[in-house]
Amino acid sequence: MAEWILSQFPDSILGYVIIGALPLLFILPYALVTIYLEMKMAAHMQDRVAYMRTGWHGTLQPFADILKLLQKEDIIPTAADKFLFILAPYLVFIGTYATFAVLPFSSQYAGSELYLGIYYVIAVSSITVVGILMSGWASNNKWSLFGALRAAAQIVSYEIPTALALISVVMVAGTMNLQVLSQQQSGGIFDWYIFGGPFPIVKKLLLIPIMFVLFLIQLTASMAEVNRTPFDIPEAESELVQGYNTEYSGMKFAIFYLAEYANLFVVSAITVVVFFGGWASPFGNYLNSGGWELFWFVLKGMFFVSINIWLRWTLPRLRVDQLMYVSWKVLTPFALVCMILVGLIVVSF
Amino acid sequence: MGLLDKQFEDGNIVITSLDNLLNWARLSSLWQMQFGLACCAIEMMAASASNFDMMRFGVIPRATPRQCDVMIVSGTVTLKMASRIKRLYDQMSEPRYVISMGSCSNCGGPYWEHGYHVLKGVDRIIPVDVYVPGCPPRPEALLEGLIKLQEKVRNYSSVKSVA
Amino acid sequence: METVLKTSHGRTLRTEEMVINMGPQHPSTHGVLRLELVVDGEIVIDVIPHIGYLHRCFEKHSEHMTNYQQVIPYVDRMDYVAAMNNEFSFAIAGEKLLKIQVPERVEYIRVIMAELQRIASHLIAIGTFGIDIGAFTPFLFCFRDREKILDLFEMTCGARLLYNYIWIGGLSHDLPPEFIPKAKEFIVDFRKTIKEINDLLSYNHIFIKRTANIGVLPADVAINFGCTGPMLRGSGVNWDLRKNDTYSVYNKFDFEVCVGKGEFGTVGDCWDRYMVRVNEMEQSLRIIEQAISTLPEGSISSAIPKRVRPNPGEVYGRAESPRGELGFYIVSDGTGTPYRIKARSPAFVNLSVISEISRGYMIADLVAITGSIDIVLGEVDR
Amino acid sequence: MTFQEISEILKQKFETAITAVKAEVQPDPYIIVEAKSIKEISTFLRDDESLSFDFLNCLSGLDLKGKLATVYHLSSMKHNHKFVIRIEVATEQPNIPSIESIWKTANWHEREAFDMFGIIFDGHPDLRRILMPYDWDGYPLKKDYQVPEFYNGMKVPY
Amino acid sequence: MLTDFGRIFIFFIVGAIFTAGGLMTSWLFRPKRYYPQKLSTYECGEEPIGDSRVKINVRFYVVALIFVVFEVEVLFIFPWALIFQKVGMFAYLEMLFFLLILIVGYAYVWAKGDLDWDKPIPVIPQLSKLLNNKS
Repeated sequence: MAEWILSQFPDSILGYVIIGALPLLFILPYALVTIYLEMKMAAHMQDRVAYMRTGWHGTLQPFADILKLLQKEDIIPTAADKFLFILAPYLVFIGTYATFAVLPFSSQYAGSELYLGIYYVIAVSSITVVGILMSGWASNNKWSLFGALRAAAQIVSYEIPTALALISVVMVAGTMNLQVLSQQQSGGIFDWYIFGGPFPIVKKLLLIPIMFVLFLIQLTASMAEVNRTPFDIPEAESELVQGYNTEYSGMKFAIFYLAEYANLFVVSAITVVVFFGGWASPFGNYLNSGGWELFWFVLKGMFFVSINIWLRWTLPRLRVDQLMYVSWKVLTPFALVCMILVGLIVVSF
Repeated sequence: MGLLDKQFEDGNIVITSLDNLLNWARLSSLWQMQFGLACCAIEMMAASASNFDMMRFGVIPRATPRQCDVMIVSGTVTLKMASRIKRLYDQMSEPRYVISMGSCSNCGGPYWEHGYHVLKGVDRIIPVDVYVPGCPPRPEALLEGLIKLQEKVRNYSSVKSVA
Repeated sequence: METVLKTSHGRTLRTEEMVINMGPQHPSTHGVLRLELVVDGEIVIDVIPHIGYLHRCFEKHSEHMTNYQQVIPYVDRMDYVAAMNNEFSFAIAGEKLLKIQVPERVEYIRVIMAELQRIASHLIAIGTFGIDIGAFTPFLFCFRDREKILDLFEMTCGARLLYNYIWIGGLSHDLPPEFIPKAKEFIVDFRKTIKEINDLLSYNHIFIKRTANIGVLPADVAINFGCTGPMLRGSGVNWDLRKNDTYSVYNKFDFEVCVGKGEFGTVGDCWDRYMVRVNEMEQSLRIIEQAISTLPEGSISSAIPKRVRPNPGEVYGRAESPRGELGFYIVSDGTGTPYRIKARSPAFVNLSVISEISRGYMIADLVAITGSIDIVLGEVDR
Repeated sequence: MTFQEISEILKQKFETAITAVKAEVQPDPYIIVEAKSIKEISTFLRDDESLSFDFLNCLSGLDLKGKLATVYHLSSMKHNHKFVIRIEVATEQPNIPSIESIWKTANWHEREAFDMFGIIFDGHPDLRRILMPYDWDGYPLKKDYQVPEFYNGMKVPY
Repeated sequence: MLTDFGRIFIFFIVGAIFTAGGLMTSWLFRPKRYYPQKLSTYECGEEPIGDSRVKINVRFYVVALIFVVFEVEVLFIFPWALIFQKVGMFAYLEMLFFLLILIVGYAYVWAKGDLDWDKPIPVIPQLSKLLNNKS
């Protein structure tokens, strides 16, 4: 599909721009669906029904939200640093959207089959941190400053376990290109890396327990990367009013809101590609032609997004120092040990 | 001068349909300012809890005034709190509405005669759109007030009404 | 010259310290309480509470009412989360002043109503405490069951929150016939909810990590600061007015006083205060069960005086409200209007401890401590 | 121990300080004490073994139309008995020593009595208004209190 | 025509254009009625006391330092992780030695206590202290 678009517009930039804009077509409906899904899932978990008035069972509610935020006044406080205040939403969205470049939606289409895919993802996801810090510092508000500092400390310290977990899988897979990673796992459910990857049975049996631990580390660290409960202390509702986006209103807040949900999908997609075989269908070469790959990829992504939502509405919130404790003293040591064990297994078999 | 500020002379089909769309969006996602003053706040919490789910009307509690559209003044407005409410109302971003819930914020309620520290009605400091009577009003009464506010938003039109 | 910053206590700020207003409008201050925090990074160095944002001049109103019975609606609005208990303690003070002996049936109904109201008030306290720690779902479960109690109240006195039901000398309405079966049914399925709350919140590892060893209040400091109710019992002091200074017919029911034992941390921390409230709901259920099974017959308004005109004197009547000892000091000068009524509200006194027990904790802990004190601003500011 | 026994003990200990024993007031009799000796009496009441009044229930201000009074309700958790002390001062110079250093409850109660009646408690750590706005003038709960016409541009009476 | 990195740069541009587009459409519709009180800083309804630009605690800097140490380590391990299978046990032992040096640094930082955030140091009130200090 990517080549087909390029052949339509030979030697002109337009083809690449269209490929660049395709994930946008995915993000907007995805964000609207997730906002709706989150409120409905939370409500049904709490014995109530949310959003019944707009459209059938409130299905048009996300459109109403976005359209309303479009009309809301955009206040830039006098005490705020005007330029940084306006720049922050750009950075946060660009940091999230850039990672969409590498996500393999299906075998034909991936933004760009970058050979150092995983490393690029780790690098780019820290642009969002810069954006959040900028928003907190620029709005010159004590609550948002706290939210921004906490967000910076949290995302920075949870990148280490994510990076170590991804390295271990790269050691097993031998490649960093996400597209190739998905192809390696496209031999049915038992070829996924969570079940040891496409290797002989002995190596697979040895790898399964370590892969499971790595999956748990990646899941926890990715939840913290995206500021979701029980790690949602940057915008802790009950403590810091609204965290780093306290002073933002109208469309700038909508961009933060959209970027948060898009980031949630990116992080689930990385977990899916690395452990659960990207667009590979669980039945091997049955049901994996054309559109089915995109279906599997989005389905698995949404599965992890709903796990995130489910955890958000049950677990209480951790405190800042407990959060740092979990990252530095629990996740990182486990990730280091797993990395060494994986190296040993890969070398000896 | 955004589109919302402009008043058009004569309304044609484009303007009225755009008006309806924008009004529909505004009224179906009224984000409420999360703060309660007194007994009416308990009834407001009961209204947003499971039995009288206020979120069916698209009302989500937001903590900062910047991101909310409707301020439900639920409870007695004392003179010490009045300046804070004025400041919070000012800090709300524009198309904003106020529901005055309970007879205390409507007109001082049971504290009208000897309440030396009670402000006799919140409409003395901020413009109020909908008054919900009752002390405290039942959650259904608050939802009725919300529907009345949604009617008011639905009928807003940016065509200058020829007096 | 950089302006030297002073806190309200007049203490100059060191450079890296910051003064933050956890102001009247804040998701976790349970109403209009302003906490002025002196903070170094995340550590709270000093908390200066500013109250009075909901001062509704209760005492001035009580001096202008033409009859003692007219003060009762204002007593309801003082602690709007536990209105039945307010009326109960005001009625006790009034009857002590007028030396009225109330019929047996009225005493039993008052105990049933007060205990139901205690459960409803504790449900709000537990729900909002859950939200402060970050768990949103228990709040909605608590409110769903509180609605059942409000239906019971609405059945008897027509109102959901502020009832004007207990008068000096009797009650305004008798129990409707379908009250008893509905109350029995409520008791049966409320026990399931307590178990559900315990599984969902009380023994959740993150919840324990966030509340154990936080806001520790030693017993002697609690007594000296005048704390009562779950605050005092959470610190291990076995003091409950229903047992120690028995009023009404509480001596006829057997229930035990729940005291904080420091299961998951030191005695007197947030978790103990929370657990005392959860266990107290269980005890209130037992009291209601026994009261319903032995409810005597009789009229409910025979002892209500036509004209309440106490002879000059003063009285201090007190009862156990969900937040602690709620006392009324009534001075009467012989006329129909009270000369002076001073309400000793438990939340006002419990809140005065907050600056002592929250030094050195983090902002997230301060939110947990404020939630565990369970303040209602109507009662704090009167 | 009943009111009589406690007042007897106090009478022997503090001869001059107790000006009157109002036993005939029903249902809660009280004793009237001189303002300047309240600190010693309170320390004695709290520390004496047989009395051990470790709990100050309530400290309320009172306007007796010419005199200002503060009423202390004390109770003991150990022996479960109660006691009431009253101090009466002229309205012109309403100075009463603060007992905040004996029972910490008194801190906020005294600030409220100052806020509502204008009774000045000497030795109180920070005697500020607690319920009314800090720039409010006049003491609202006094019998002869006139409500101000305007406050910060807001009309106060209805 | 465009290398992989070129396509990624297109993604950056498209992201920026999308945000700019959203803000522009909102600029068209939204009202602009600003007055000084509306633009004042929000602090829970109160006047902010003092400035929020205060010297930040040093521990944020320490965490950033430790992060850089680990990130550089990740930087070196990634290329090795790709090809160490072909080179075999020797490459693995080589990297193990590199990891050991890092783990020693990690243990040092752990022992020195730089890893744990500012733990609350609660000041539990003692009655004796409260009663006799006159302040």
